[in-house]
Amino acid sequence: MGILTFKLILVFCLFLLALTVAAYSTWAERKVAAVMQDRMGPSRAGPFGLLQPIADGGKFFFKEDFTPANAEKFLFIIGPSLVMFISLITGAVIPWGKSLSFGGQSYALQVANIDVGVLYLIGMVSIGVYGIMIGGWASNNKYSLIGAIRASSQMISYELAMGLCLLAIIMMTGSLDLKVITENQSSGKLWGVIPWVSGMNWNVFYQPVAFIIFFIAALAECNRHPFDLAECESELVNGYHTEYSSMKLGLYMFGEYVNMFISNALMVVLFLGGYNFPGIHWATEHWSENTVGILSILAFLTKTFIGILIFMWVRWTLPRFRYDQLMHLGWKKFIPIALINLVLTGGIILVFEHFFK
Amino acid sequence: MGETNTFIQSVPLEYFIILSTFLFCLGVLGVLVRRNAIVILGCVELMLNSVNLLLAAFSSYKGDGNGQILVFFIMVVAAAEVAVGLAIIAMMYRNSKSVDISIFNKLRG
Amino acid sequence: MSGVLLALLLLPLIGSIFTFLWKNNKFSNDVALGFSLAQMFLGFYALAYFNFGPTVDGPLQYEINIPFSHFLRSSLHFGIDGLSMVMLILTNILVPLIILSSFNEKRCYSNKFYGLILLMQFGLIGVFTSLDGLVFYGFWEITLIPIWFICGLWGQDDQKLKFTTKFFVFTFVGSLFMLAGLIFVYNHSASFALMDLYHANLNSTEEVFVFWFIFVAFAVKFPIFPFHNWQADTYTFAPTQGSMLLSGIMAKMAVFGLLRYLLPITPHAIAGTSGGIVLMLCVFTVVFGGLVALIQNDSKRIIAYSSLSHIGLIAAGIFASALLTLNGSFSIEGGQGAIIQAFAHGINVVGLFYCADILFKKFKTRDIRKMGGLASVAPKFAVLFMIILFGSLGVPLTNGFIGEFILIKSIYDYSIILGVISGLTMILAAGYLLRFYGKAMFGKGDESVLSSVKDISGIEFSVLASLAVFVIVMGIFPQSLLEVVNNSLKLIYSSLV
Amino acid sequence: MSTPESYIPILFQAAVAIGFVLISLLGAHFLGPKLQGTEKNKNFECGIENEGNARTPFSVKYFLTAILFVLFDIEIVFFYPYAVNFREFGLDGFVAVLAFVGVFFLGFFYVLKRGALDWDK
Amino acid sequence: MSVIIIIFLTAVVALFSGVFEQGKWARYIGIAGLLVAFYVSFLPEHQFFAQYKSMFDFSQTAALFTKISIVVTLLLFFLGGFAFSNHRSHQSELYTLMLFSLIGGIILFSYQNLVTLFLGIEILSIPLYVMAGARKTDLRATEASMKYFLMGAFATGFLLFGVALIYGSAASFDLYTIQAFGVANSTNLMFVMGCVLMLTALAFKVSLAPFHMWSPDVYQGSPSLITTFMMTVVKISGFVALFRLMTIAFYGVFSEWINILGVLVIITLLLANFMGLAQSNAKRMLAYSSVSHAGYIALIFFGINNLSTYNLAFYLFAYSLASVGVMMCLIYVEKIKRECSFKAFNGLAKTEPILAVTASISLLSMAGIPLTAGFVGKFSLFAQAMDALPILVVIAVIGSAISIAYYLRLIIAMFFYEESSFNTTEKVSLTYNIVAVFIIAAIITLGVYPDLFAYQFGL
Repeated sequence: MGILTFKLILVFCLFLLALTVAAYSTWAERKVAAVMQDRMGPSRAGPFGLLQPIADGGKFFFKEDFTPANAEKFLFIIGPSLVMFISLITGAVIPWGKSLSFGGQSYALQVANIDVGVLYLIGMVSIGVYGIMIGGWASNNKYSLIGAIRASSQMISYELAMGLCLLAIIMMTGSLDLKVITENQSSGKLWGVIPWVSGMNWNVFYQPVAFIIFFIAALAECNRHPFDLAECESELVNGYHTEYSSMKLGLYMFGEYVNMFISNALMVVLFLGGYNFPGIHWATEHWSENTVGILSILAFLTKTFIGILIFMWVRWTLPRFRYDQLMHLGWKKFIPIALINLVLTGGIILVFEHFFK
Repeated sequence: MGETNTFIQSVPLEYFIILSTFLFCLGVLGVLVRRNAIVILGCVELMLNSVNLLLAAFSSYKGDGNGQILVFFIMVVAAAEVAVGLAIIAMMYRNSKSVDISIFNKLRG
Repeated sequence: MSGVLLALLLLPLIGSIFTFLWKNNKFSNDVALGFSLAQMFLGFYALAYFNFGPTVDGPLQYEINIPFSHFLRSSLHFGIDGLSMVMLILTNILVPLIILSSFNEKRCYSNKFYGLILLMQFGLIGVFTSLDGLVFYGFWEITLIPIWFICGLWGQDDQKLKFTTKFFVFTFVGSLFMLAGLIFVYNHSASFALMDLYHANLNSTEEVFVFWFIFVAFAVKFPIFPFHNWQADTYTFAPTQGSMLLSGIMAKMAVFGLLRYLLPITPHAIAGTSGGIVLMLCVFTVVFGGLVALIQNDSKRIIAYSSLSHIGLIAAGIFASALLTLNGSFSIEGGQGAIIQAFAHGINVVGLFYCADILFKKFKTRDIRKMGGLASVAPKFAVLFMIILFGSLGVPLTNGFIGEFILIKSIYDYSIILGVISGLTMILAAGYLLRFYGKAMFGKGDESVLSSVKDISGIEFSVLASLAVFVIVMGIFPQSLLEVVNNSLKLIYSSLV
Repeated sequence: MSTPESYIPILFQAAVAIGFVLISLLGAHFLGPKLQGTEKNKNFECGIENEGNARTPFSVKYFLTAILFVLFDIEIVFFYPYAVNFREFGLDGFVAVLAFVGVFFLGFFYVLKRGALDWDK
Repeated sequence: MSVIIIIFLTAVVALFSGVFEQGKWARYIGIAGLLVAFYVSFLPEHQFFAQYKSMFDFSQTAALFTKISIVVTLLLFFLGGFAFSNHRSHQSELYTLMLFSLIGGIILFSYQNLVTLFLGIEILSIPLYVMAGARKTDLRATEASMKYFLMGAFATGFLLFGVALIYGSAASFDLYTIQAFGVANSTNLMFVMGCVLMLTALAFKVSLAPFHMWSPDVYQGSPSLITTFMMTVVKISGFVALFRLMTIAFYGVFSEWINILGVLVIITLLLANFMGLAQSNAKRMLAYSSVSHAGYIALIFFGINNLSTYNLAFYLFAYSLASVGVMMCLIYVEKIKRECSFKAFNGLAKTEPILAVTASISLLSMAGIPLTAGFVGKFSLFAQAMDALPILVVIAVIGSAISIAYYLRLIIAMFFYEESSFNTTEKVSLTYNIVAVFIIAAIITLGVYPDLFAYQFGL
């Protein structure tokens, strides 16, 4: 099997995975909400309502594809397409697992192993803003425009803090390659002193502050509660997708959930050890490559799903921010804290390298 | 770096020069004929980015990293310029409710 | 002894600043007169100790040489030779008379007026005594600013601004061309010192270039025919004192510059076609000025064009002698005539302008057709006016005669035709000046005006009388002037070959 | 070290993504019903008559945020090359970056104190 | 470099004075900082900065121009209190931007590398775009700002394209490497193209015709003090940058660019002076005069000798002093009359004699009347260019001759009108009088004794 064939298969698997996760996130969201509010949640379609997402998805196709008369037709279509497109290709650089071997050849479980993976991610996340802005602008609706502006303003604001947190990680690893970042978290003594378990040298232990900021920024980037000011029903009807219906709305919704999945995956790669699991070194030595590979994929997905659950948990626990509070938090708290964190990281690393090596 | 250079050098340098010159001229033309301030700003950015492309190509061909440093600076300065430019355009819009530069004929001797 | 020259230079400057700061308008004229009289006596003192005979170290005396800018290769180099001395004396005599002549007038800001006149004197003395190209140019331009202010601020008509600005621009353009020419010479010489400029290595094409550039400045100042456009208007609309300064002294700057700079720097250009062209221009100016003066009715315009005619003759004489010398027959006659005539013209034209001013005061008009019959009511004025007029006409035994005679002779020596043509000046002058005098003094006048007119006042009398004394004394003893200047002229003309 | 070839899979992924977007949009376009009407084609405005232009000017604060983002983002971009080579630059580089951070903070506090980010004013 | 650091710190302190509602102190802070920087510019550069020599070399020449710029900026700061009186809310920003712009200028005096050149130009220009539009609600200020910005950005594009082409041929940004390349390959087409493009871009910046069309509008629309800054410090910086670039980097292809520059100079001298004659607004007239002065200054490229740098410095200093002298008068008139046509100046000499005299002497200095610094400057430029190309000097002379006509119009307006149209209760402050006297003294002293400048600045 050629490397490109494998990559092609991987692309399709990843695509299906992303769609499935996104689809079932909607189900999970309703279930979590139900549990929190002591209700049943979706239960009619299939066992535990498991077929609900499929029914929802199908329904999108049969709704009327409505376009307001004075909208910019072309941009109106581009908006949701861009959101979906971007969220689907963002995952290309994430290492989903260690490696699998077919026919004696080892394949890394990463669609594109590029050495500037972090930059790729940042770039793609930035483009995501356009989808929302274009959609809101094209609708020619006051709510949409305000929603879109709020969304983009919020997203770019939190992107700064996010970038600064990323920098702290890059400083520690010295690479922009996500694979290298992941591998870095698998071995070594924790804090340079605790050698007790392999595969647990996670960045989150070194960078708790960065992790927290990154987590919150990720919430804001996904326009998730408590930062969903772009579409807060009480003020803006449905925000930037007020005028959307049918599959275009579906693309927006799906895109968001895919984004949530990718954000969590990214968080896992950067802070939570990626596909590393406790004892990965032992497992590599004693078990076959494929076993370890599958285990690593499972480890990765588990961590990701836990992240998604936490996102949902947050959503149904916290009230929505006010817009000024949102901006205050992003600009006045996170940016300076993240910057100080960055400088401290650099300083401490230098001190350690200087005195302990 | 080395491999990338080899790869880039498989494309003749003339192609880069012609492409970026073309883009540059496009930008110049845009600045000269368009009347919308934002579009002009975009055309200026096009000029700068064509230069970036050219510099990166030269840098790769000459095996000298300095060119890319300048690219970096150009991006930074372009960003600063855009920030100022957009602010000026905002000021213009607020004062005249238009971003058409042909309204500018107030200054006469 | 160089202290004398320093005092001569600084006294007008100090006087000017002092007058400027003098708050009391009432006595500012006395203050200014005091300074100018002191300056005059200082000038006579310098003259008294001036060594007329040929000295070992050349005719330069009272030298001051302060290294001024090493960077510009220029130094504050001043000195007096015969040529400078004549000009210096002329300036120092005329300035007090000019100041005195304005005593009867009521002006606002008179302290500024007198300050500017003294500043003007400072510039003039600088021009006449500097021995360094750059310093010369500096003073040359400085004279422009006070006269511009004088004409612009205290001029006689609403149109004064237009014409004074025209004057300024004309003169400034000319000087800038001179600057370009001087720079060209400077680039080929060791420094701006006069001797270095004389010995700059220029080839003949370059000399022609330099010649025309420098000539433009002098031609505008003189003025000579195509550059005369500013003159009549400016003289007409300037205050009387301004016209006096312009025609009496400032035109002499050009005479001085011609002898001091143009001839020695560019002899080869003069020997070529340029000299001939210029000479013809000058002669044409003589005739042109005379003819135009004949048909004028404005008193000041008549004087202006007569001045154009006379000055053209001076320039023609200088060039005629230079051309003669270059052609092999050494001649300084044109130079001598030019000096005498310059001095005489200075005295006469100041007098004429003053007479025109008095006439204007009496008749409230400058149109000579509306005047008449003044001789009967103002006999003193008629006599003095007549004497000055004769001087200007060149009647024998007045100062104008000898200068004009020598000038025409030198032109005649060079070219008979040109000599004859320039000889017309005498006839033309007789025509327009006598017409002027006749219309103003005789004939039928307006009785209502004449009945209220008195003869001239004491101040007017003293000014006119002293001018008239000069007219006559110089006409009888022209030799004394030539004694002062002969050595310098010989040096200048001999340096041509 | 990645080669230009490593980017090819991204093209695959892009193709798949575009394909999905196109199929779903076209599918919905052909499957869904179509009903036209002047009232219906109007923009949504809580059921009341549409009023004015939807593209009304908005608060300058948003604008300011965008401009500030461009500036600060560029400053952050400067950190990337440094962060990657951070160990090679050692202490000297760190001092330089401290100066840079200092300038960053100066600008930041200026913006903060001038009230560019005070949304409640 | 230490000068830059001092000015930068000053700028920051000034900036934060405004943040803490103490904007009125920004001026004093700026003055204090500039004085310190002025002092430091006389000291030898600290050894530490030797490591940056390949990018930035604070040489003797650079120090000379730095001193000039600092002196001029100081004068502008003294004038600021009155000039910015309707910019109270953001005056600290204006001072700070001026200081930042000055830093860009100082970088341009001492760059060794095209990267530094580019940065210097941008640091110089970007604050200016903002300052030009300081009157935020005035459409004319917007117009000035917008035009300046678009033209500046456009020129930057050309500059960078030129840099890229030069980099492509010489494979370096270093001035001396480029020079060596140029000497060896003087017919390299790409190199020559790059040279011409950079020349064009810098001609934009120093407003040599026909690339000057932005400057009258910008000069007229900006607040007058900022206009003065553009006329002085920006022009100094632009010309020094152009001079260094052309005489060091493009020394080898001298014959290629000198003709282009000659044509630019001729067009500038004639066009700007004729346009200046046609103006009815004093500020616009001064703008055209500034353009024409760019033409005179560009004579420095002809007949270059070892005194050229010094001549350039002298002319720029003389011209800057004169500009400040005229503009301070214009600032006063504009403030009182709310306009600055020639009529607005009528009778100024009656109410504000010192100001009027300063303006007149400055104008005469610009025209090149002897005993003023402008004369000595013009003289040395003419003398230098006379060696190379006398026809240029002739054109410059004709240009000067035309220029005197419009300078005189302003002097006439100030002195020759009896009726005073000024409200006598509003006198200028003591600061203005002191600055005015300083400018008169400086112009006259430098005109009478030009060697003073040479001694003062270590030549």
